[in-house]
Amino acid sequence: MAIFIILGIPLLLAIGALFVRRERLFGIINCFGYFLVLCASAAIFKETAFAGHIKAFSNFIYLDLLSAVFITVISVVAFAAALYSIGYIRKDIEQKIISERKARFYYLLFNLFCFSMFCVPAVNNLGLLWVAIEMTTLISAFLVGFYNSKESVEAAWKYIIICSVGIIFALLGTILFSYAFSISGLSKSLNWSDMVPVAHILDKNILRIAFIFILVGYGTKAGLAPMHTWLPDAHSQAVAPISALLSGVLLKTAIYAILRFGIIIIKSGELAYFTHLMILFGVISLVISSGFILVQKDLKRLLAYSSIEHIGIISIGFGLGSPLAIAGAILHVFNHAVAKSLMFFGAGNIVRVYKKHNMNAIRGVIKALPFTGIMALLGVFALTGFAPFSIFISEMMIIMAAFTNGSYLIAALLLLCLGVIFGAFIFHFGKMLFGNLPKGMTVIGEPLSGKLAFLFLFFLICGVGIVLVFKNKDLLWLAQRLLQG
Amino acid sequence: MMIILQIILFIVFAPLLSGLITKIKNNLRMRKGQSIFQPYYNLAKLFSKDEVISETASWIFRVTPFVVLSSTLAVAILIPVFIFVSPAHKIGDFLVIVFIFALGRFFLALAALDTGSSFGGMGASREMFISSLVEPALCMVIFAISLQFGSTDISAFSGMHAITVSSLVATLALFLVTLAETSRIPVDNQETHLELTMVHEAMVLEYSGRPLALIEMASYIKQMIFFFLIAQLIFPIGLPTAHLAQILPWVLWYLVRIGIIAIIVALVEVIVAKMRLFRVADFLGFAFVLGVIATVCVILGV
Amino acid sequence: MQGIILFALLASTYLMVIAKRTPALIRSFRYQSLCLFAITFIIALTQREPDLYIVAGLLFTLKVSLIPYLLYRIIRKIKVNEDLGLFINPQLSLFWALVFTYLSWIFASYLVSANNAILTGTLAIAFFVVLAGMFLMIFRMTALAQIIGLLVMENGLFLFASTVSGGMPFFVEIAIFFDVFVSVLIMGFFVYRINKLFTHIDVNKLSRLKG
Amino acid sequence: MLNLLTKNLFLFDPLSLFFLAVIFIVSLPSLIYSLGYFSPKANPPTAEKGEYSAAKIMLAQVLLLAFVLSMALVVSVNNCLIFLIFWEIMSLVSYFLVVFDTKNAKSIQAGLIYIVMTHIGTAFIIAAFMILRNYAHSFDFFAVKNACQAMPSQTRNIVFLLFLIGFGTKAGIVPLHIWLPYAHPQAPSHISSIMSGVMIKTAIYGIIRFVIFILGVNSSWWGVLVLILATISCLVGVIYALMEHDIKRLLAYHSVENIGIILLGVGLAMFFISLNLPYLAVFSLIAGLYHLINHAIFKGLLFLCAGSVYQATGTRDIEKLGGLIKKMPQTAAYFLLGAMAISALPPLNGFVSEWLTLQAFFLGAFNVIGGCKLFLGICAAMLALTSGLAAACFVKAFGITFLAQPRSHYAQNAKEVALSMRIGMLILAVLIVIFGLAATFIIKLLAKVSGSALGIDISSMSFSLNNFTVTPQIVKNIYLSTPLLALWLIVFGITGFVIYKIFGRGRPVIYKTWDCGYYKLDSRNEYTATAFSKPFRIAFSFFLLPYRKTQKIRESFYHIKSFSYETHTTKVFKKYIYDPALAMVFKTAKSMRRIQPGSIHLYLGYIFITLLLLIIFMRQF
Repeated sequence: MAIFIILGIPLLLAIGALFVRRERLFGIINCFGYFLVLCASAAIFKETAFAGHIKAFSNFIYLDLLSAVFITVISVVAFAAALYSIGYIRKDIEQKIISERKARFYYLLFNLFCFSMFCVPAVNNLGLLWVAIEMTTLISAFLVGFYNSKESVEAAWKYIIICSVGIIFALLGTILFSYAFSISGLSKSLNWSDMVPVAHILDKNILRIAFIFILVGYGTKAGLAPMHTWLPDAHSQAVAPISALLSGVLLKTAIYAILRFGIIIIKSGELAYFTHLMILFGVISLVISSGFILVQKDLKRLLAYSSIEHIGIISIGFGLGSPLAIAGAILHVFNHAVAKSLMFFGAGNIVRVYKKHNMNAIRGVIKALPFTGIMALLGVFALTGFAPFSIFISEMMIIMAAFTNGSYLIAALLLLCLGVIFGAFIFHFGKMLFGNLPKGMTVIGEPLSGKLAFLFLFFLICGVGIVLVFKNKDLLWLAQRLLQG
Repeated sequence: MMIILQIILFIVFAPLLSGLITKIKNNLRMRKGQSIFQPYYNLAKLFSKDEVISETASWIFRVTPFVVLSSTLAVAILIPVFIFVSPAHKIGDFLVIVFIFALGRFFLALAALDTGSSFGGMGASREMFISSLVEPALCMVIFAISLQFGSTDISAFSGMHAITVSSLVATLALFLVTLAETSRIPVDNQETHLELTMVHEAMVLEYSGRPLALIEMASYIKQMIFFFLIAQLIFPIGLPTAHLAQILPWVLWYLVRIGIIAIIVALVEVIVAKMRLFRVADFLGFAFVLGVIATVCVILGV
Repeated sequence: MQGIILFALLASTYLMVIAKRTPALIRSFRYQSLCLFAITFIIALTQREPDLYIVAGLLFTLKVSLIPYLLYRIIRKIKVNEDLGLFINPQLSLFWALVFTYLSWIFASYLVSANNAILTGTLAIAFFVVLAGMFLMIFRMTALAQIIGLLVMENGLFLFASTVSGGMPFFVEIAIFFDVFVSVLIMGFFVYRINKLFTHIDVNKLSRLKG
Repeated sequence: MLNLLTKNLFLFDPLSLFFLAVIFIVSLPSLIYSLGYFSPKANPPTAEKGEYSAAKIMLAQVLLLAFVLSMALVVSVNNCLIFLIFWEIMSLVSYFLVVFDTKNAKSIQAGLIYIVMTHIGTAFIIAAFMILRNYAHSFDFFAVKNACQAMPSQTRNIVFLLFLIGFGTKAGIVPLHIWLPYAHPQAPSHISSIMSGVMIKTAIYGIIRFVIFILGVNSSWWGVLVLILATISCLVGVIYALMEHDIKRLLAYHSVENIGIILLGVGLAMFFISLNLPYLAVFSLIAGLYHLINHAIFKGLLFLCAGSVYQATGTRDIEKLGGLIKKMPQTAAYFLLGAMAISALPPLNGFVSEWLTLQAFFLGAFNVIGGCKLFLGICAAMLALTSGLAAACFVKAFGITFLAQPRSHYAQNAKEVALSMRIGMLILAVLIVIFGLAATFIIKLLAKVSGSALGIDISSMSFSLNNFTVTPQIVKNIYLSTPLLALWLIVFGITGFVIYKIFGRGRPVIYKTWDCGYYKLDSRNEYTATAFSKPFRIAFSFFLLPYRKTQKIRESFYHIKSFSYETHTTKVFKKYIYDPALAMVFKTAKSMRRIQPGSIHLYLGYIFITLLLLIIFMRQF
């Protein structure tokens, strides 16, 4: 049972982090652990793709294709982050930014965080789903406030408060779902697998209200505008590998939660309702984020806003609802996770060397950090949806779907915002990456582990992009199976 | 054979034309004036003198006279003079003539810049300015004419044809273009070497001796060609068959026609004053508009 | 019986809304939790479900005794002035509270079929409590006020759950309790830090990160 | 339903083959040229040593190859999506090549403008493809082509406009041309020659392939619109070029002009198809394609020459140059040839294609009725004006750069460039002559291309009488024979020379230029490029809006110590279209930024309000 590996290894590592004294060694162990997780998740993906859903622990754990996809995404990014952490944390220690103890604390939190995120797609019970997501918030709050500076603590506070509030609404929504379930005269249960089959007989009005709460609640966690406000603060202050996890994966888990409830809504014959809400929030996020990206000064905030943008695209994709769009959206979840992690790693290295977030003060990265610089340059194009990178394909699918649905306005808006964002990104990064070195700056070598992490992600970016052009048939097949549950 | 004859014709009569114009102008100005054959004397004198070449000049400067001459002669053989079709009509049509003249002008301007004297540069600049404004007007005229005769072939309108409003207007436009192309008042003034006014003369200022003679010759021929075109438009006559007996009187009549044009040009030169350079734009703009009007007339069929 | 308790709960919530100083807020929060405990206990008695007893017990230990104690401790530890820092003065707050009550009544009556008055009332109050908590979080400046607001919302939610669907499945209930407790701890921890770094807990002044 | 790919991924019909030919004809000389251009020792005098390290040169060559390859693939794929992908790759690689000189802030900015404009254009193309896909349910060219027959004309018009904007951006049609004068000069010169010679042609390929071949012209206003835009592009391009003194920017503006001329041919073809005049359509498309390949050749050559000049002197400002014809005679000769070709002087290739284009206008005018005649006539006249101005511009470019005395130390100590570079230029120079003289053969070939592009059977049409004379229509006995013309020119030239020799006695006297007795005539007395272009600046002042900055520093009222005088022209499109639009976007973004002032209470408020609004308007969803 691969799922035990996936849930177990992070816990074991977490315990290990308390006891293993030498962080350098532990970093490598950690990395291997996540490699195992990666393999396991691949196995699960395969299994669910063909065998349908898996149940375990007397319905505690329920895995279908959807959860398998998210588990895969999480494990990929987690592996990359673990790989990157080795070099990153060591440098932190060398530069006396953090102590050895704190490094171990970091690894402890890292693993707990990953564990909680793995829980989200694994559990069957919607209440537990809620608990898992709240857990992610609580744990990552520490990682956001890790450096214990004024900014980071402020960010952590905002993060924890806003997300808790949001999540409480989510719980309210969950309760309403169970209420709708109970008044339809069925036995009391919060299991998703029990709810879906009977979705059509549930009370529509309650479901509608419930879904609003769900959307606002988990939407807060997912960073859908206008509930996104915590996101740039948290992402810009967190430790670089964690920023990658936050915006690469954490947001997606929230999206996953929304989808779980969304499926129930769809099954109860309220497709249009689901569609409209998702598209509405997607569009708002897209527009707002593009505005912020244009006039952003802080490097990591820029990336954070781009996460909001991509979440917007994803929710538009799911909102459009046609198999093509779903495929695109799922693909986009993966692609964005990969590309964004790459960018955050790059940002991490840049910020470490230049000691500042302000993009106007950063020049000549390609000279200072040749490898990171090149990777960041390519990453920018990947992130802004330039061929031949994978995001291009997924965005193309979503736009295609928008056109096929005849919703030309949305398609036009997508193209417009993507254009604006692209321009902004090239504008910012062009100034940063190129140009001459600032005075007193020397060329610095980069740790091997970091480079490996970059290469791993970059390989995925290109590989997926190219493969999917040829494999799209299967992809569509997956997409159609996806929302069956 | 025809080609040789035709070239000889041009070489023989072109200077005379210019001399004629000068003579008439002088007489109209109540002067005695030089003899009609003065241009020949000038050419002879220039041929006998030896040349001075600027030390800054390059091979462009040396090669230009021949390019200018050859381009002009190339046009000369495209004009049907003796028989209905021009001797070398397979080479090209009306439009080609424009391009060939451009070739000569291009090199002349380069040569002017080559010596590094500011007169040359000035002349080149002005010449290119005027010529580039001439282009659209000339093209419009050609358009109107070829629209009327259904072809851009020069021979097409060399035959007998009725004088319509359109051809009149076209002729007027062509006349204005000719004034500009042959550096006549009001666009340019051949008689002065005042740096404020001269254009063509400024370009050839550095030339002396035989090269100058060649360039002068070329410009005489060019002028004759343009007069011929006007003449064809305004005084259409039937063309003879290849019998020499018929050809000779025809050639005579042909020269007379061109003479008339020359007289008109001389008159214009006397009555009109030279324009400022930047007024030339308006002048040629007017020519362009005339071309458009001619086209409209053709379309309306008047 | 239930009605009276519900009314008490409502009253305690109103008290929170008009409270000016932190200790008062915590006190009335304690009352509220007490009412909640009472209701759960009654349900437990009537339905004879062992889970519900445990839930009630947890409710008492955590919400009534432990968490308020922690909060008091925080106040004592960090010697900031106990003023809550109101954006809206008590009178206006009271007015808003009334408006919210009305809104939640409408909402509740929309949810349940009309004939069941008691359920509607409970729902209305539960929802009102959630709104009140939200209100506290938005219109009170200090960090503590926000923690309490969160807890209030949570209380409302609990009431909501226990009324509409007879509470959640047991283990979920436990997990949620645990979660809330941890979150309070963590928030308290952060309050300490804020106080350490900024020498105040007025979160409205935390505006270094913008745009 | 999501079959992105199709069985046959590539399509090698005459059109594709033609464009492949264009690509390789220009790319190979540039490759040869690059060997010398990138040799580490041969740096521009101004650039500090080691500007091109070995690794960087390697990178450049790899990018160059990738660039050529991507272009080749763009013109040869058979699937819209794949086309799009290679299109993007092409843009990406060319962007990297534009910003290749990463230290230079200018090139970064140029790259920014370039890539952003391109991306916007691509967005339009994407939209068009997607609309087409809705009808075809496939990306295969022929499937789309078949689907287009059943498409409502309204949709067709929209798609056409999308394509026009999309590809127009890449081609640099006015007013979408602004990236061109920034991007082309910044790249290394052989790259500029490929970009300007070939890359923008892929956009023309796009227009021919997707608008004419696939979409099919169904209403005559398409052609008219293209003609108008093309005419404007011609004039604007050449007028800006006249004002330009950076030699590479000058050439870039000429690319705008020439794209205009090419589009005149294409637009005419579209116009004639819609009027159902197949012969003329084929003929004018021939003219367009002919000018396309010609422009590729001579613009490539000119950019290479400019590169040589830059490498030899270290400046691109022609005001600082002069007298190079003595320092680097071969480069000068090649540049002269290119200049002659681009100013359409007989008997070179530029002349042939412009003559064909004009002829297409005239023949068209014979066949259409009423106002169309006049419209075509005026377009033709504007083309004539363009070629006249182009000639003027290149008299300036060549005269100021290569003739007279050096104007600065840059030009003083220039050397002839490396052999490989000269070879690269030589090849193109030879091609110019060949394409001029062998017109008829080439037209025969192009007839096939345009016939297949237009889907017209050309077997019944004749384009040449005998092997040396082009005859569009025998009935109208219109002829053009460049070899004959060349022959006669040479004959007469020799005659002139013979006469010159016969009368000649003694060698010519070499002496100073006449200096009106002011015996210190030096380069400061020479006519400058600014002065040369002054008449044009004044004549077109209504469009150029010239303004001057003068500054006097005077010791006393009577004595002025120094006096500085600058004259500039206003870039109308940038000032009145692009800058305001950009400013507006940024303004909105800035104002949007205010919604996030950092107050957590406000943020909570957002959540609360969103919730309330959603619940209130729940029925609307």
